[in-house]
Amino acid sequence: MGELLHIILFYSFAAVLLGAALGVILSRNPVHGVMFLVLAFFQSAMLWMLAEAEFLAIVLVLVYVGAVMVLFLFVVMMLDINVESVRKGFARYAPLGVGVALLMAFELAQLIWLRSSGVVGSGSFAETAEGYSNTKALGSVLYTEYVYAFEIAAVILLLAIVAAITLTMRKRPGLKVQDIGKQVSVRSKDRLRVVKMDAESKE
Amino acid sequence: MSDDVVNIEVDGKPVEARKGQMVIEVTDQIGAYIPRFCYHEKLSIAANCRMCLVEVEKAPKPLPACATPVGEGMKIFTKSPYAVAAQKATMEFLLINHPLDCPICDQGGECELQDLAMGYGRDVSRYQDGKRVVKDKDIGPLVSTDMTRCIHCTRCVRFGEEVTGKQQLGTIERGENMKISTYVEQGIDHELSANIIDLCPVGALNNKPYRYSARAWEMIQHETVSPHDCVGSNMYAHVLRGTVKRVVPRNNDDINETWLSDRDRFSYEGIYSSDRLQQPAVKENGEWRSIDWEEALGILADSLGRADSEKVGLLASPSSTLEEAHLLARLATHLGTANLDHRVGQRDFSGQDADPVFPWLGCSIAELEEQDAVLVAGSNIRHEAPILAHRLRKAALRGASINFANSARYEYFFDVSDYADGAGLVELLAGIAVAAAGSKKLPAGIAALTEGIKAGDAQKGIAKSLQDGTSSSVLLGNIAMRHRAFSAVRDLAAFIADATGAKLGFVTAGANTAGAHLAGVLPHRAAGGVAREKSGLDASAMLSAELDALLLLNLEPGADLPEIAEQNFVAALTPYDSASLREVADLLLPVGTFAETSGTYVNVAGTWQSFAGVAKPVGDARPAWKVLRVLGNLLDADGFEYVSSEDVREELRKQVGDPSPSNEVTTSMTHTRVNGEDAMTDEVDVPLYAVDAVVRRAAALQMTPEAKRVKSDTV
Amino acid sequence: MNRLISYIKTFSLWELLKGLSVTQRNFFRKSVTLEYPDEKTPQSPRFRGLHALRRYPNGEERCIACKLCEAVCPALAITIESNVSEDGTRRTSRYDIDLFKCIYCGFCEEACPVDAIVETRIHEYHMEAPGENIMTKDKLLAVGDKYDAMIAADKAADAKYR
Amino acid sequence: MIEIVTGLWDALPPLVQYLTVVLSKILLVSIAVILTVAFSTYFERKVIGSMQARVGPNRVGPLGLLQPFADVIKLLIKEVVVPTKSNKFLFVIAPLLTLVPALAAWAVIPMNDWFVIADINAGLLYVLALTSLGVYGVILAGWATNSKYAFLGAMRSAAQIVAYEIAMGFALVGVLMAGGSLNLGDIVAAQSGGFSNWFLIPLLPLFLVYWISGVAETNRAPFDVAEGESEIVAGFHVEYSGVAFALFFLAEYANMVLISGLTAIFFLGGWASPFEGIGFLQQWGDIPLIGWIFSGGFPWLFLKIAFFMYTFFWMRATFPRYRYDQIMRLGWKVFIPITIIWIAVEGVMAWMHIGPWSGLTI
Repeated sequence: MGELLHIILFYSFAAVLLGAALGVILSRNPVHGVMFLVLAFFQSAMLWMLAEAEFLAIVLVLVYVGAVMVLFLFVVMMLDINVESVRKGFARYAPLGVGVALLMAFELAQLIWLRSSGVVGSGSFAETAEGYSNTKALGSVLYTEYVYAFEIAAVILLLAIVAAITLTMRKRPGLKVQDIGKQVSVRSKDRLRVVKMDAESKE
Repeated sequence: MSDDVVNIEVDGKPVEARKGQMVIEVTDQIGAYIPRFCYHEKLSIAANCRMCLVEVEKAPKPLPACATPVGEGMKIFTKSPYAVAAQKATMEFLLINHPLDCPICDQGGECELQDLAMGYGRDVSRYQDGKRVVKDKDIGPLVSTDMTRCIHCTRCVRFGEEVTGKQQLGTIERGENMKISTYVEQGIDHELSANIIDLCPVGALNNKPYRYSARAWEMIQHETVSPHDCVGSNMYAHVLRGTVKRVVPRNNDDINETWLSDRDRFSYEGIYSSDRLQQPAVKENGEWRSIDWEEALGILADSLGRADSEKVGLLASPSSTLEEAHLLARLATHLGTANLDHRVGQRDFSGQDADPVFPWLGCSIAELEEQDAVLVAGSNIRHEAPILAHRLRKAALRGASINFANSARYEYFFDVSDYADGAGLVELLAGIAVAAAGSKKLPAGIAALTEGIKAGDAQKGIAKSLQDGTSSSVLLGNIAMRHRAFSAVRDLAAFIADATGAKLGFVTAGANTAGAHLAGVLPHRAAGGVAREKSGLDASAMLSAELDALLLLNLEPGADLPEIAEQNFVAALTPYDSASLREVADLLLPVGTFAETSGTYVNVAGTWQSFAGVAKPVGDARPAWKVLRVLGNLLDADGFEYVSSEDVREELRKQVGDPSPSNEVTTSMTHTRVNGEDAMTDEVDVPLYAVDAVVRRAAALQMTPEAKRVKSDTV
Repeated sequence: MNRLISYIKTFSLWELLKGLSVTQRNFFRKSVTLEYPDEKTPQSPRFRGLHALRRYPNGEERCIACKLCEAVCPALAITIESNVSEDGTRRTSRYDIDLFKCIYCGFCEEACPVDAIVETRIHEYHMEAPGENIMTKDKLLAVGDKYDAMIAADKAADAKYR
Repeated sequence: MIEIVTGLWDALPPLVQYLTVVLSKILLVSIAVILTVAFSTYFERKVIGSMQARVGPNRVGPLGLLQPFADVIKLLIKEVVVPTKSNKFLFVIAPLLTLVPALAAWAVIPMNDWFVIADINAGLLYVLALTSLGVYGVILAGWATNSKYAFLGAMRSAAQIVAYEIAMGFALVGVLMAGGSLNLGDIVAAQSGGFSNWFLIPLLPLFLVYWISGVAETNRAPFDVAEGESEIVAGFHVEYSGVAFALFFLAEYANMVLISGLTAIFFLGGWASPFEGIGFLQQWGDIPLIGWIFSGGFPWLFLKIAFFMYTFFWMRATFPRYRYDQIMRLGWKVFIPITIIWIAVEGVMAWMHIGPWSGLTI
């Protein structure tokens, strides 16, 4: 029963995923393309969810859908890409695209063949114990076995952020910047000085 | 430095003045304004308002600037506290009896007293007693009176004495009881009388037809030109929401100075007559039916296009604008006809080939008053052109000898040197010709006319004064032009002018006779006076001929035209609907009056004066030049693509250039005795207030004593 | 020291809390709202509402068609046509006020030399059809006749301040 | 009678039973949320009215209580105008994309110790993921409208949401470090034991950052530059009307309620009673009707949500709108550093076994 539901869900998610992936490359409107990509990410997350990798699934949504694709969407909307001119090169690049697609199809076929021939792994997931959290499992692996790789990756990303900011930061001379703290903490006596003067004398 | 110049000082500034000038003239020249009520530059000096008091150094009292001649070393203070105190005191006295009815006074907003009271009046009067009340006079349908408002400046009285020569208003009683009045209860009766409206500095004398219908500040002032006589007086139309509310003179020293004849001033009422044709109408089987413009123009174009080109007639009023005349002439050319005329009153066309290019006054209008001797022949000039009559009067007052040769006697308010009357015009002129020729032999052309004629005393006097004057003129008026033997009259006058060294001049009918001549609305001449290869039918021939199609422009059968023979098709472009038109015409197209169209009038001195449409057309009326333009388009005539009336005018301007006015009559005609046609009773003098359709419908003008006299005569 | 205090204030969001306290105090204040159709604000006798044309006690129209109101009207809302009446006096043949153009400034009332045009205290009026915004002479006189007592009382109350 | 019903229930297949239970829970929560939203609008107007010495809605029903329904009916019967040159499909779908995440996030919110639709381990991550999705509706609405005002509003709003999401995420890292779990129920449980155990006190800076970021995330005053009626008319939903506009409205208030609820759960002990842990009061927990005051339960969560909603309105009535560059400055240059510093402080304290994190196990 549960197995059947599982299979139905898997195939329906997979079908939508494929449809969405096709939509990405076939849609004329780049914004529609991005939205199809978002849908594809969702379906992938669903597939991971079915595979009980809920941490990865949610992080996929959080990072890719919630952040990366938003920025993509930004760029696409701002650039206002002219679809017709972009599609001009379609025929020229078609052979290369077909080649890559054939290569990937071949690899997939090979993988399926390998699976069915029982050379690597088994076809089903191991049942997990009650109370098992794959978040916890991932964390414990990341911070013990792969801690150096993880930290190095983090440092490299930090470096990338700093580099990106340094490259794009422009120091414009003569720029007037407001210091809100100063403005808030200003007192009347800082701005106005009452000077005592003698009344005009007649000489 | 000559003796004529005196040095004075005005408000501390040194000024040079001519000797004998009054202080106020000098201050006006340098722009130092002195308040005044009774002083007017066209009138004599009365010095009775005392408003122009100024301080003069060493004078014991403030002196009236209008009556104080300048003297060497005079120091004048126009705005010193002393002068201003004097002016304020005068103003306080003036305001004692002046009512505070500015809100209902038509002068409110353009009142000299109101303006000066702002500067020199007190907020609150100190005067406690009862104010003076003066009973209003009924002085006719043109001028309303509110005599309580009068401040006794006597401008109106002096105007009557000095300008019209017919003193009808005067002051009666003295002091507190002084009032302006007619001596005998009567309406004022002169063709320039309404100028007292402009002269009156307060609201005592006002425009009666305009009474209470608008305020000075809300009207828009448009420049326009009078359409009723050959002078082309300059005037302003005051327009409120597209409706002409009144007309006032526009100062032009070359033409009308500051005056305007009553006819020009009040004719605007005719624009809003109930007779106005609101919509095009067509007669079908004896029944009139209102139609729209598209259909009407279609019918007209169809009829004109279908008619035999020899049997098309186009007849325009001499008051049609230059643009209308030009378009009409072009239309005639397109239709292949020369049956085209504007001389609707003329009866004798036999000598038309010898006519000048356009009838000219012989000099400019302003020069007229500088003539030493003038003979006015065949003209009731006070009625034909009141402004010219005024110029002649000025000349007479200067000492010129002004003479008349006319079958009938007309009244003039100055000393007429000689008045030849009591016979036919040909006979009268023949006598003068004989006197002018003296011992010399008369030319063959007119010899037969003078046969057996002896010059009377008056005729001799006229001839002598013309010969004696260093500059003299012979003017032929409308009566002469409408004479049955006009060519004979013209040739006689030409001979007299020639023999006495005078200039020959014409006083023409309508506002644009000169323009119509230039545009070629003539059967024998095209634009610019170029002779046509084949002459067409003239105005009177057209009316009696049997035509396929006749087009009337601004003409009213029965009034402007004598009877029209039965025609196949008559179309009329007319502002007015009338029974006589309905009887004659088959198609009526409403066109705008002078106030509703833009255009140009060429006056008798050859001055081109253009004006814009000032008022909204009544009903469906359209400017006639636009109607003719569209008609040209419908007839597929070339070059009828004008956008504005300026385009039309400029095209004609290029064609005719600037023809130098000349009245040289070159005739080879021989006149035989014309006594049979020279009957006194046959002469046509169009009454003052019946010259054109607009004037005939101006209600106030028709109620004047002059108009009533004409009516009682005809009844 | 000042610097320290200002730091503390910044991080404790002192200014924001002060602002919040102001609104919170007002939260407990009684509301000042007037519930319009049930309650109304008191009106001054000078209130400038719907216009009216007045008459003299003998029934004669006050308006003498001097057109000063038309001239002074900054919104060009007044249109007057005048003529000589049957008894020879100056009267309006048309007196229209476009209530849509009118800005109720009261200048017409001030300009009037005979106190003919007045602005009444009536302000609760409405139009249902196009064209009803034009107050014709008849309508204005009708308003004047109907509310004559009120107008007279208002003018009397205001007279000593003019 | 009861037996018949339970008998019928047992006769159903387990999948149907399961779906029935889940669906009815979803329905219950959705209706509750939507009703809350409806009355939030009423309370907002009343609260702000009071603060401005006005009355607020008082015409529809007693005290104006039916005002929300009047508004809903009005919006439902209004025409949805779709601009001519807009992208029709995205224009229509955008309000749904805004509303769905706002409602879906409620799936993991525990109402009390036993009522939650989906008790999943990664609940906190799930909430983060869903709140980050709301931005799509805004961007698409702005872009699909094909109006420069809407587009500018969408851009502002999206940049703002993305900026504050980071600060919010970091603030929650502190919470999950303190709670030691990603499960919201566990986080509330970690705060049990009375007022002093609530994360509010040790995590005060994070609480402030989270709350203010929450206000910014929902585009509410003083961070409502996305609407900015003075310069861009009404921002991304300028061309929306009728039901479509109502959905945006619903989503905005649902998000407000959600943020209030999450704040209550993360920092104020969720449904826990502040009186827990005071010994002599514990026994009163069994008193019917008012027992929850001492032992905790859904009413406490509701009260806390109500307090935060009130604070939303309060802030709207008090603060003027931020300038856009100041908003971005606050998000990137103030809040993110604060959260990072506090996480570091927390980590160090946990490592040295100091404070409330001393029990934290890795």
